[in-house]
Amino acid sequence: MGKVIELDKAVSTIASGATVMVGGFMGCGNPHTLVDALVATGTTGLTLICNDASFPGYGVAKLVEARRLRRLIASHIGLNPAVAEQMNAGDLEVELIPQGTLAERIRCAGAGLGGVLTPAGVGTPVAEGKRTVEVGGRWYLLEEPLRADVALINGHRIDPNGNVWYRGTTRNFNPVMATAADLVIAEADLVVAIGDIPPEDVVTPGVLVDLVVRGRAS
Amino acid sequence: MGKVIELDKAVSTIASGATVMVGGFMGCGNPHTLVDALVATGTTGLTLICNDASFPGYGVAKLVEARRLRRLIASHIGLNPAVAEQMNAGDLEVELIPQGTLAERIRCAGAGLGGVLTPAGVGTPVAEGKRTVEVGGRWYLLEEPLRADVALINGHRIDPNGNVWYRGTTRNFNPVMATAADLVIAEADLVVAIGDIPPEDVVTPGVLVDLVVRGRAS
Amino acid sequence: MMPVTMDRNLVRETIARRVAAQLRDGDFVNLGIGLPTLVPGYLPAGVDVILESENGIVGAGPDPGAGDAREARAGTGQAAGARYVVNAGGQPAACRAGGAFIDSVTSFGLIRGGHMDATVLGALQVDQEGNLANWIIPGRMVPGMGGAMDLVVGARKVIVAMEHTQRGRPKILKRCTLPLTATGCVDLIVTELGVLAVTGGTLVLKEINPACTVDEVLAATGAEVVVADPLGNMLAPAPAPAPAPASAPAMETGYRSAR
Amino acid sequence: MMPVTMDRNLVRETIARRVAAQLRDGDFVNLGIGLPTLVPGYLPAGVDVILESENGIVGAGPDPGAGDAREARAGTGQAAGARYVVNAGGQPAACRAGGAFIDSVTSFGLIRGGHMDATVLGALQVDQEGNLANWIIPGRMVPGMGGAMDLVVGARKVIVAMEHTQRGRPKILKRCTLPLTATGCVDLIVTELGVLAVTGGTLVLKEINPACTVDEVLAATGAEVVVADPLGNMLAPAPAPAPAPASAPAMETGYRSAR
Repeated sequence: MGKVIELDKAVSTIASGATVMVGGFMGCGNPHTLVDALVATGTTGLTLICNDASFPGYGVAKLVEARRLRRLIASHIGLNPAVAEQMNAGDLEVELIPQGTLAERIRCAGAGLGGVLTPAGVGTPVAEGKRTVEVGGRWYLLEEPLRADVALINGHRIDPNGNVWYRGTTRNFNPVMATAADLVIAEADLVVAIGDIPPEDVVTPGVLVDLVVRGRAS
Repeated sequence: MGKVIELDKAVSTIASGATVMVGGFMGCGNPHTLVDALVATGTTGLTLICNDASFPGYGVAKLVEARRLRRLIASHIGLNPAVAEQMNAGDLEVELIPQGTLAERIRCAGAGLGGVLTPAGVGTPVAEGKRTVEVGGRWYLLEEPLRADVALINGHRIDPNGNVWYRGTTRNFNPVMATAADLVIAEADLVVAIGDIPPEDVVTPGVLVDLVVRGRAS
Repeated sequence: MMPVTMDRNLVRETIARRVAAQLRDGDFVNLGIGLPTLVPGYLPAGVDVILESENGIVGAGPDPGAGDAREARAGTGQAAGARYVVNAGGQPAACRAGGAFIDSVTSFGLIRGGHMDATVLGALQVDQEGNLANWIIPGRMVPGMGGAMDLVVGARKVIVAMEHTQRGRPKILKRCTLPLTATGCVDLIVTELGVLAVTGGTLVLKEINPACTVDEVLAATGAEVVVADPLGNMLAPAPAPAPAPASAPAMETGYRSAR
Repeated sequence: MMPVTMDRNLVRETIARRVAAQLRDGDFVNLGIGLPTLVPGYLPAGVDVILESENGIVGAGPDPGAGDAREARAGTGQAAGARYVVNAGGQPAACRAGGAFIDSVTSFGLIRGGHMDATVLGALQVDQEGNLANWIIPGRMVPGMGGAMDLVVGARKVIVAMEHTQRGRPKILKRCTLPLTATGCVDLIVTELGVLAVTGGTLVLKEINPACTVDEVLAATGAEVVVADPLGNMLAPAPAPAPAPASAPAMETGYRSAR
């Protein structure tokens, strides 16, 4: 079945201390099966790059609650109290990035760009330590690429070549994260046959995906 | 019918001297009906931003042949001899941009970014007059946004809200150009009903499209 | 210092209703979580707006309710949530017919790129320069900025919708003391007491809630304020500027250029 | 100066066949127009590659021939072309089952982002530093660079496939004299006379066409060349490095990291 492999083999590729990107927004579009399996492996000291820390007990929140993270890079952490707790206790390092900047920084890494100039964050604490550049009379922050060892993404329909079609708002950060990691593991709600996704409707081309696992719905 | 208007009304919005972006790659995905109508209006002194000048007698080539252009910004002009002729005669100014850089510059304009750092063109004539920036030990060119007064795009299925679905390789520069002009006019091969394009399969959201015209296939 | 005693629900309704009157038919709008989400409920008859959820909906609608599209959030104690469609607060939502699902890169391209007519969001502090602080209280509350920093630099119009004071203390100041979300970004401030426009580094009180006096508004405001003459009634605002209907040929109405 | 007399078709076949031997099963590859498009015809048995057309195909295939998907190019004197699917030369093409159509932004993201295993393209000049010139002859030919500048900085391996000389004059030089496409980008040069690798600013002749001698190759080359010992036979090259099958679990084979 092409790139489709067993769940345990897939998550065993993730070493303690790795930087892991996980798609999703408040749990919607998290690859829940992969996250649960990753929690079960005991892998620790991870850096998680994700838009947010989800709600308690849901999706990537489980990685926080199981204390598997050394560092969290996100745009929002306010709906998961465990993050503030561990941060205040000095157990978890947190870097907050504006959501659009997070998306662009990941995109830069995936698209071979050295950085991007964004107006978001100019004149705020986000600008600290960053280069500012003027273009056309306006000032921008130079934001640099953000890359991971492994990306864990969730797609609704995935074929054995790794082509992905996303359902509803589960899309969010999944497509861009699939471009910016050394290893991309995609969790399919449904594994479909080659050709079932019309080539026009493929969102993430299979060349970006290394491994496919079956999610709960499969 | 929502944003759908008559062809002549649509092209009459384009003034002589305007900067016009046109989607397409060697004619495939040019909005042929709009281009023909634009040639017919007699509008002149245009700046055309398009990946290429197409083949003789096909698509945007007609704008060159009818001598409607003052300036052409493209990545490739080799398959339309009229361009070299007019360029050598001093009648047409040509700016050549690497294809990926052209896409990114248009994207910057559409996405509110001040510029992007690309490795393409470093150490070549393309770098002349541009700022270079080092990130992570590698040098990049700072490429700035590229915007137009009007974008003319071609979609296969378009609904009255302006949502667009592209067929085959007609997609190319059309989606990004739809983000980077003050006025976006989309030519539909087929005008379809609201809801006919599943929301997951919309490529260009209707909020980006101002006007829709029916193409020949409609 | 609260000049008038208003029921909390009336406060919120007053603000949401006035913001709604500011929107034009067909506007593409992002609403922050909390009070701004009430705005659609008060849109005038004949005015419909296209809502963005920055997590990936163009044309967002309310929760469709329990049904086939919903599944329980497996393994959590929470109420069942929509598995496939949520809004920017992570709550069940829908995409209206004629809308689109987009990814985060595209979403923030729309937001930063000047494609959004307005964003409506709450604030901790706003100042007379149009500076906004709404994402952090150091040492006390560090939720993160989410998409706020992008929204306020990218939307054509930034409308702050908030209660005028916080426990009796002004939230509209000469200069924000909290870390900023962005500088000089705010266009309009709508509170239960009035409507203030930021105009070249000056705050202008354009409308007032007739339930209070100008002096009461000024006393509840920590900034220098110019009072417009005539001063409007925020409960009966002048009609919003004429809409630019999407179907209007550009040569007739003049097309709106992106900022 | 041409050391061996070879039929033009044999020259092209020799080059294309040797490039084909360089590719691994499953490689994601972009082929420039002209000679490189011959490469798929010479892939060894059991080796299939995924072709990109930078105009928007992942998994490009040959022209499907006349049929429902084709329409005449209205209003032109040209032969009928595919209306909906063309390759990067603007010629009728197809997308193979399991492929995808993508837009230009996505396409060049794949190209620049290190996702492409190899790009094969022609050259006007290449030099011993790995510099490449293939897009302009000032005053004579200004076709434009198209996607070449992106391809050669982005692909993991850049293979130049060209005839060794141009009208008897070397195209492999100490230093390119034409405007560059990129600096230090070329990994491998395949001509009808041999295979040269660019290694730390030095050209190494790794394989030779047994139809000619080393002296003949060196005489046709305008650069300093180190001759490998042993010197391979380009008509019977060592097998390509073992493929990294997409389905292999990473912990067994070690996954390939992007550059």
